[in-house]
Amino acid sequence: MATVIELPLETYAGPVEPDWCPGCGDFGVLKAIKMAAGRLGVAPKDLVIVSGIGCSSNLPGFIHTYGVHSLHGRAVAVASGIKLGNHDLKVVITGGDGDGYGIGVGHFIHAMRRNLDLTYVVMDNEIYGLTTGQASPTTMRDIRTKSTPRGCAETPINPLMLAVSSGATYIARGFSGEPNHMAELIAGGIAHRGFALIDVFSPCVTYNKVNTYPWFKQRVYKLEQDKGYDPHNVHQVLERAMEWGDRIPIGLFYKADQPTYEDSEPALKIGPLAHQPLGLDGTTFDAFVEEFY
Amino acid sequence: MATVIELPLETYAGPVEPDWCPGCGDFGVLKAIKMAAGRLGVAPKDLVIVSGIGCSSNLPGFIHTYGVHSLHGRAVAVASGIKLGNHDLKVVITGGDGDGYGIGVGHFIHAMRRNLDLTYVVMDNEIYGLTTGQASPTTMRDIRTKSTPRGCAETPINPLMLAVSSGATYIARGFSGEPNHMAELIAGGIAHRGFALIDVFSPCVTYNKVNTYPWFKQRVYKLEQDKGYDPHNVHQVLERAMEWGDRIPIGLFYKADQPTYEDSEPALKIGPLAHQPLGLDGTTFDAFVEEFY
Amino acid sequence: MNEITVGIGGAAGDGMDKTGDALAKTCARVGLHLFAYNSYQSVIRGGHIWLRVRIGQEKVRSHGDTLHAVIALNQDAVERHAPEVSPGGVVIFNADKFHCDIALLPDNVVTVPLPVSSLTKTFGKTLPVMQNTVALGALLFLLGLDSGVCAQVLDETFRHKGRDVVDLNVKLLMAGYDHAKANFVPLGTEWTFSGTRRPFLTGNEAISLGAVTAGCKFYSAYPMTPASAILHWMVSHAEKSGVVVKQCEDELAVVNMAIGAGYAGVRAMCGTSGGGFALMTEAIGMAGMIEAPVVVVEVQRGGPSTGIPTKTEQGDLNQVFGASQGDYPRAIIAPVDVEDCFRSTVEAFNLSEKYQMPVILISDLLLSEHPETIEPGALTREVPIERGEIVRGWNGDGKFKRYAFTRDGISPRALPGTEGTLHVAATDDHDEEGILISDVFTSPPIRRKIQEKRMKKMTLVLAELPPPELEGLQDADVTLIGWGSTKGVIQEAAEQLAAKGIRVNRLHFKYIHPFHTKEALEILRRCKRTICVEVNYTAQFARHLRAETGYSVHDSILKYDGEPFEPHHITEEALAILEGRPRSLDVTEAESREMAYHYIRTHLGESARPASVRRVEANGYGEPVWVLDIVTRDTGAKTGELTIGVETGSTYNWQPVNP
Amino acid sequence: MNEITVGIGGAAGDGMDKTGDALAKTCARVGLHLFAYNSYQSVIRGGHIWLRVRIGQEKVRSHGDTLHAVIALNQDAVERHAPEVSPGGVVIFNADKFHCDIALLPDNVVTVPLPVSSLTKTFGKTLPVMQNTVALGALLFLLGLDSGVCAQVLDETFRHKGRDVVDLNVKLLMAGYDHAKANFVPLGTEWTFSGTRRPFLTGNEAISLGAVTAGCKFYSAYPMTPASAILHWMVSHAEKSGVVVKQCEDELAVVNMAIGAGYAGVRAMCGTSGGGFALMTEAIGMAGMIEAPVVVVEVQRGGPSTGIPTKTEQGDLNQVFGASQGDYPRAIIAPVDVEDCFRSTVEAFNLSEKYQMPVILISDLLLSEHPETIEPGALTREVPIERGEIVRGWNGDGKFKRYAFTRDGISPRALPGTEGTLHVAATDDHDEEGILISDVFTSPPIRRKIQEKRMKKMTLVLAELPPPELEGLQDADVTLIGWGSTKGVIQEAAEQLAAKGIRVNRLHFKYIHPFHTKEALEILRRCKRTICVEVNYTAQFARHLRAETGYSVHDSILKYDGEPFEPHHITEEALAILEGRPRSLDVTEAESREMAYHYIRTHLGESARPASVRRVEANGYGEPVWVLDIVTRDTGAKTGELTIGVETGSTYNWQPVNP
Ligand SMILES: Cc1ncc(C[n+]2csc(CCOP(=O)(O)OP(=O)(O)O)c2C)c(N)n1
Ligand SMILES: Cc1ncc(C[n+]2csc(CCOP(=O)(O)OP(=O)(O)O)c2C)c(N)n1
Ligand code: SF4
Ligand code: SF4
Ligand SMILES: [Mg+2]
Ligand SMILES: [Mg+2]
Repeated sequence: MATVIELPLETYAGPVEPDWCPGCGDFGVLKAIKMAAGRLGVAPKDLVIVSGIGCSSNLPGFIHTYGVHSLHGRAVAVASGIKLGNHDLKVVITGGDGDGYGIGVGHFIHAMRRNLDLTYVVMDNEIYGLTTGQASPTTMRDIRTKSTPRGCAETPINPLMLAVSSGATYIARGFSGEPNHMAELIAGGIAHRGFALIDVFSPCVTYNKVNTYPWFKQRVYKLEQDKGYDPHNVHQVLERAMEWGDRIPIGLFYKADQPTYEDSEPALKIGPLAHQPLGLDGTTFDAFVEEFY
Repeated sequence: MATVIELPLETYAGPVEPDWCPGCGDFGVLKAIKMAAGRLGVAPKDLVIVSGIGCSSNLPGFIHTYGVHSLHGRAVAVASGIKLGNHDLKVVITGGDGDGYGIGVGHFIHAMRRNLDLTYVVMDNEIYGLTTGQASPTTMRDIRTKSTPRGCAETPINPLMLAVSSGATYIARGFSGEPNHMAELIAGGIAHRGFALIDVFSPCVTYNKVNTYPWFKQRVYKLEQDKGYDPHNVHQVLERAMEWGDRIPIGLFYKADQPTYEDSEPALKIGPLAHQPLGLDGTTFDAFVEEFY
Repeated sequence: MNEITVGIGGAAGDGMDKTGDALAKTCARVGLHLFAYNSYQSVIRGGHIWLRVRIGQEKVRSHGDTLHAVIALNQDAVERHAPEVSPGGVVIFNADKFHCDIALLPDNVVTVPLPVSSLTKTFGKTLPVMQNTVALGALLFLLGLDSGVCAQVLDETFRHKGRDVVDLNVKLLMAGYDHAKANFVPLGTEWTFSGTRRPFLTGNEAISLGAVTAGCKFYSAYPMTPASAILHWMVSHAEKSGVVVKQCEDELAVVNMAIGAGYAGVRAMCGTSGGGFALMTEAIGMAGMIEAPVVVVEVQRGGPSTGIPTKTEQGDLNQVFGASQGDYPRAIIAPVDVEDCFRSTVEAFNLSEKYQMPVILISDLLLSEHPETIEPGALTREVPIERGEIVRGWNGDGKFKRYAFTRDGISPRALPGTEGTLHVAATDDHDEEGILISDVFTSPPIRRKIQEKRMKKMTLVLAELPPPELEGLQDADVTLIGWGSTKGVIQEAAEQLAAKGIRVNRLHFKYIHPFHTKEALEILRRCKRTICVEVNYTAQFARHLRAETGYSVHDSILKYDGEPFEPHHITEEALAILEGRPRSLDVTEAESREMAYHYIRTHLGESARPASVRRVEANGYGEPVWVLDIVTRDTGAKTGELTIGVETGSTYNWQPVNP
Repeated sequence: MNEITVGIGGAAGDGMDKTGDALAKTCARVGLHLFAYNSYQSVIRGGHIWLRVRIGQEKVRSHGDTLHAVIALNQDAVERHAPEVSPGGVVIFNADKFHCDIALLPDNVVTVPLPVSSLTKTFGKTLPVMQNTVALGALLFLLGLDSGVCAQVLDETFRHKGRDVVDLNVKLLMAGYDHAKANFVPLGTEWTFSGTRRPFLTGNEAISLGAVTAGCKFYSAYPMTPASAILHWMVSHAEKSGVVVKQCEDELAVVNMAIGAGYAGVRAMCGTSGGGFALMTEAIGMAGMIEAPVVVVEVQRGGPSTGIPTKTEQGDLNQVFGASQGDYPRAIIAPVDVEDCFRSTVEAFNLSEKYQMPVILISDLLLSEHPETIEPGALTREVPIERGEIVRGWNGDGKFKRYAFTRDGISPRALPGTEGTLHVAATDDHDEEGILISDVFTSPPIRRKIQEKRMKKMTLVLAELPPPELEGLQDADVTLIGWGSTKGVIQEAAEQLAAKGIRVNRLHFKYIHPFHTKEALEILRRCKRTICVEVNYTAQFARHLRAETGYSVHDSILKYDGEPFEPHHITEEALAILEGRPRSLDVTEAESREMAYHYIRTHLGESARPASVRRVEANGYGEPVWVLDIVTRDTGAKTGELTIGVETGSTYNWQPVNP
């Protein structure tokens, strides 16, 4: 690998100020992504940030890279197409818990099975922010929201367990209150070959009055501080992924080396699809036509 | 509970012969469902079987009960509506691995979170049967199918782990080669209050030349035979759910008592929605209108 | 003057909704009519919100053309809206925080700067949003409205927060009221307070109330502007009305669950906007095929795609008409105003059950989110409930045929749980008993007959829907045509045109499918000149009308910038059309200011604003080019010049004064 | 006779495809033309499959009207198709297993019972499917075709299974050939073998080849009949053509991935049928909004909903036109025959990239799945590849504006990875740079201008598409109108009508959107009487035509039973229309037989069949009622009577002989 030339944060300064509420956890994520890209020295032109729809999904507009602000729940699919179209690009997906674990959970699970080289940062605020405060798939039981005035009656999604079950090869959790730590995790995910999930506790200061900064601050601890923790051991990973309540782990949960989907594609061996000449050579074309005789 | 009056298999004899290929695993599932309903004494009129689209999803047409043969991937959602509409009915969902774990995986996961009182029997043949043999989400790595001529490059879905992760309260696996055992599992699922998943190895004799009857016969063993196995212990459950290869467990993996979604709904306390009179009483209506003044 | 429009401008989070609400309730209780429209953005805090409340002695059907009073809650609102106030009007703001450059004021418009902190200094700790209440008090005086009624409204609004909060708010209100009384003259409104209390509600609220009144017991949804308010209403009234309200994982689940509930015998509804509806179409076809009743509400917003999510449009007609593959029975109804939302929802349930098919209610952001007063009697519990025949058992005389071929195409419906009527409802095509004709036992003649059976139902549906009617003069020179939510604004435009001596009438469509081709054509043939007014780019309804009747309207008036029509837009365009003046797509001076605001906020920040605008020579192809002086907000010093329209439309060049 | 139609009937799993293929290749290699159509069911084994292969000296454009020879591979096929053979024809079957009741045979039709086991007893172990090859041999002789060419085809087909299999098959072929030669007279075909080898392929294959020839590098799909064959072709040719073929988890992923790849600069396509397309619509609107190229193939099948999945229809026009909310630029192209599938796919890629928008190819089961011979030169590698301008870097002179307002609406496209052209492609509406105008910085004038910019592209698109043309007489009395796949069959019907002295011409539409309103109207105004022919219930294209032009066709000929038109259907209905005979929806005698088959198979099992049919008095509302004798298959003994049509259509009563 070539030596990395780190890039300063301003490299990625976006065209407009974020439209998030003051104090929104997403500011921390934006910063951490910039830090991660900078540390890895990824040029803005080589980075595509793909999002869905939601407060969190507005992120591509606030950073100086390529971006697709796609449809609610479809970011992972769009990003997969981009990656397969040009695998020289670094493709980072950003979005919310509703976007990724609610409407988009099918793409999420199937993308992990594929182990495409994508980095997925989910700004998990346990609420639907942009639509003004309904329950999300990570909303905890009994929490009252605009759509659950009697308390949420569903078990929250456990994204980390889903990720382990479905074949993601890099699984981490960050917290907006720890942007430096998060930046490390995101950088690790981008550098990792394969599907990387970074679930981030990114508090919604406007609509989630339960899972606030203090709530998380009191509870989170870093896996890295536990010397016995082995992110290659699935059993340990599952154990920690189930931990919730007074103590909630953040950090790198799991990492595995597996071939990526791109590795399996013969068409990608000679370079990105987007750079290949169009059309068929005469021999191939003639051979194809001959099959019809 | 009232004493159960068992019903004979013929109670459920369908109007037409199944259209499955001779030897298809789905015959065993059809029989097991009839046996399970019969053992529980569920009257045909009180049973609704909801399916998606696929060979396996043709099942409701071959049994004498109510049925909805819905859309590819949507059976779980349709069934959820039926159950909420009339929770006096027993609602069983049947379908294929493509239907349930592919296009339908989002509904699958979210329905489990809800713990609605539904029984979901997935005829898992590791292939798309009706569309003539493409890879399914449970197709094993490297298997060649019509759509993966160089071998499947994706990690198969682990439905049992997804179920544990997502809050299903009854999780089992059957095998078409063991219809009696399967019938027990299905009966257990129907009797269980909450979401029950019964994943069934149901070989496709036409398109899946790998995961055949003999292939499974050689590998499956019954969890029930392992005295040390505790279906209430999540760690053990996950351990077994990950077991795949020379030995593959079938049987009851997990069972938990949790309130159902129906329990949480005040509107259902007085009986099924479908039986309630329409409209509002005068006091309620007037109070609602008064809010607009 | 017995009609007034008040504008309240600020940012999201400034608490404008409460202020607007208090004003509106005050008016509605004393017997005035109201129509409010809130222009907002897809942002939780910040942005620019612009609420207009039109108050009238008589019924008002749009937010109107004229702005009489502005309450500006931030500096942006002062600058952007002061220039829009009509002579005799006022601009009210908190003088402690904001100022109004005199140059912005049109002739005969005065400012009402409120010294909020000095007025409230004896009240103890106050919050920034309390400036709103002071301003509201001042406004009440200026409009000649009763502060006592408003105090009562505030009491009800804040009661749950305790006596102290109520008292504080009433004091704030009176401080503003008294200050205005002491220092300003009223605007000269002449009200006769009939005292008739009227309900004041949005289209979404009317749909929700209509649903539960009609016996809706199941509502599923996934949040989506501008349909979310139905979800919120339903869930907050669920327990009392015995409705199961389910927020689902996505719109696919939403519609499939509702269909499941409908099949089980429950009146079920679901709601969404265009993007969510796109995900529902496959299942709507399923409902048509298995003949299950379901009501789907599609509240349109600005498209395409995510588009302008908090803005209005009537751009989803093509989508709703084209929903799902193949031909299947269904109805599409576009309610025409808030009151009609209530009625149409009841009707939708009846049609969906009688004809065992999906019914789509197509509304839009304007209709669904704007509140207006309606007549007290319009909301009634006594609505017709027609379910069609439901077989409650089967005597075994022959096999039960769920999809029996009947003369009218309506087959006997039976619900799961019923003895003797067992069957499978299949999306694969099937015979009368429900047995598939798609697999082993394929049968072209049965397929032909069952497709005819299903579609036959449409004849009856059409026969029971009221045909369109020409409103106004029977021999007018011009007919304004519209559909759905624009009925009121078109009516007001027609009145304006009539006042200008134009002989105009109106033809408005509510039933989109099935369509009264014969009746519509009879009317259209008698029309001399038709202009179709709609809120989209391609004139989707004019196309639909042509598709259904072969009749081509002479002209269209289209709007697709996200904001709803004001009557004058229609009036002016209609006059231009009648006078043969071509529609220009050039950027106007006012538009260039708005574009400049966008450029400033995205590139220059909050501290600048556009000042004077001048037109320079046109660009290469005859379009105007505008040059705007950009000045600092505080000193008014010029910071540069912005050129707009260099290339067609908005291309801007920015030339700072001292580069 | 220089035109023959052969029918091969059996069940799924009977190996008919191989037999049909060998016959077809044989003909195509000696210079004959072919058109084959396979009628099958949604079942993996069993059901009733009915393959027709029409062979002609000249180009044949449908599977024709007349059946000359049947190869029956099971008893069902004998019974169902023997009655359909025209005088002079033959019914070939394995006499060891099946028999043909003489009463079923029309005059002058003979049976060719093959003593398969005695013919093949010296060949060692044979399999049941080998009866097919024997029958094929017999057929070749009867049709005057060369067994040597066919032997060569079998050689190529079975080579991968080893020499022994090839030899066995050739022996089987010759056994049948020689047996027929010894015992039967040929049908009297008069061929001139031009020797021109012609490719023989389906619409799906032509689309696939067209795609890779045009430079398609990404194809995503989710299996769905009748589009799956594109997936299968693409994936099996992926490595050689350097295409990434991705089977996804659902159609939502399919289309979103394709759009992602298109955005990244790859020519990307995806394909599905109606139900899958319903799931794709939201994203198609996204492609319109972010201006990303993508080609979507929609292969229609019988709807609504899951419908009749293996049957054809042109019923998804409404859905395709109405895809997604709001107004956005796009094109819809309906290829008219197999050759055109190749051409249209290339065109679709060019349009999608030049105009940066989604292009939808709308095909149907008939077109996509039927194979026909086309001229050798029609498939060429030299196709135009027009990508439109792609910015390969930016000099920094001003900010790069991805969505710049330009005169023609086409903005500079830049691909991710390019230096200096960074931007966000957003589905929220945006300004020229891509900055949102939906949240903080809302701007009605920018919204207006950018919507106009996007839609402007449509003018150019239309200008480059060839307008529709009137084919045939310029002053005909009748014009047959159609769209998409029906071009060939309409042409043949027109020839039949002309032969009957009707002065007829044709107007066929391939470009559905944008539409050549002016040119179409010019033609239509000159037409005296128009009849629109289409394969759906509600005449969707006639409605589309009226929507686009205001022109209402005089009559429609519609078919919606799942089977494609045969020329005589059109000819007969057109004659009826011209003679003023009303279309009857009554069940015909032939239909009553088909309905009886369905009843027998679902309720009585395999051992019965319908025998004589008689018409009894009509039911209450003037429709015929048919009574069919049902007999046992082996003895012919009557087992009961089935009454069809008691209530409107198919209601049946079953009266067993000995109850
Ligand atoms: C198909 C569709 N359905 C619904 C919506 C409305 N919608 C926009 S954002 C959103 C949820 C946002 O929640 P999340 O993804 O958690 O993001 P957050 O705002 O909390 O960051 C929804 C439901 C949409 N845009 N598209
Ligand atoms: C929206 C949609 N996409 C695709 C299809 C086509 N389709 C029918 S069945 C099927 C897959 C069946 O596989 P599975 O669910 O595993 O059932 P099996 O046939 O193997 O029992 C597909 C893709 C469809 N009916 N609808
Ligand atoms: S609403 Fe919540 S998630 Fe959205 S910007 Fe505000 S704080 Fe952040
Ligand atoms: S194709 Fe496979 S799954 Fe389908 S019926 Fe045949 S054996 Fe069963
Ligand atoms: Mg969220
Ligand atoms: Mg399967």
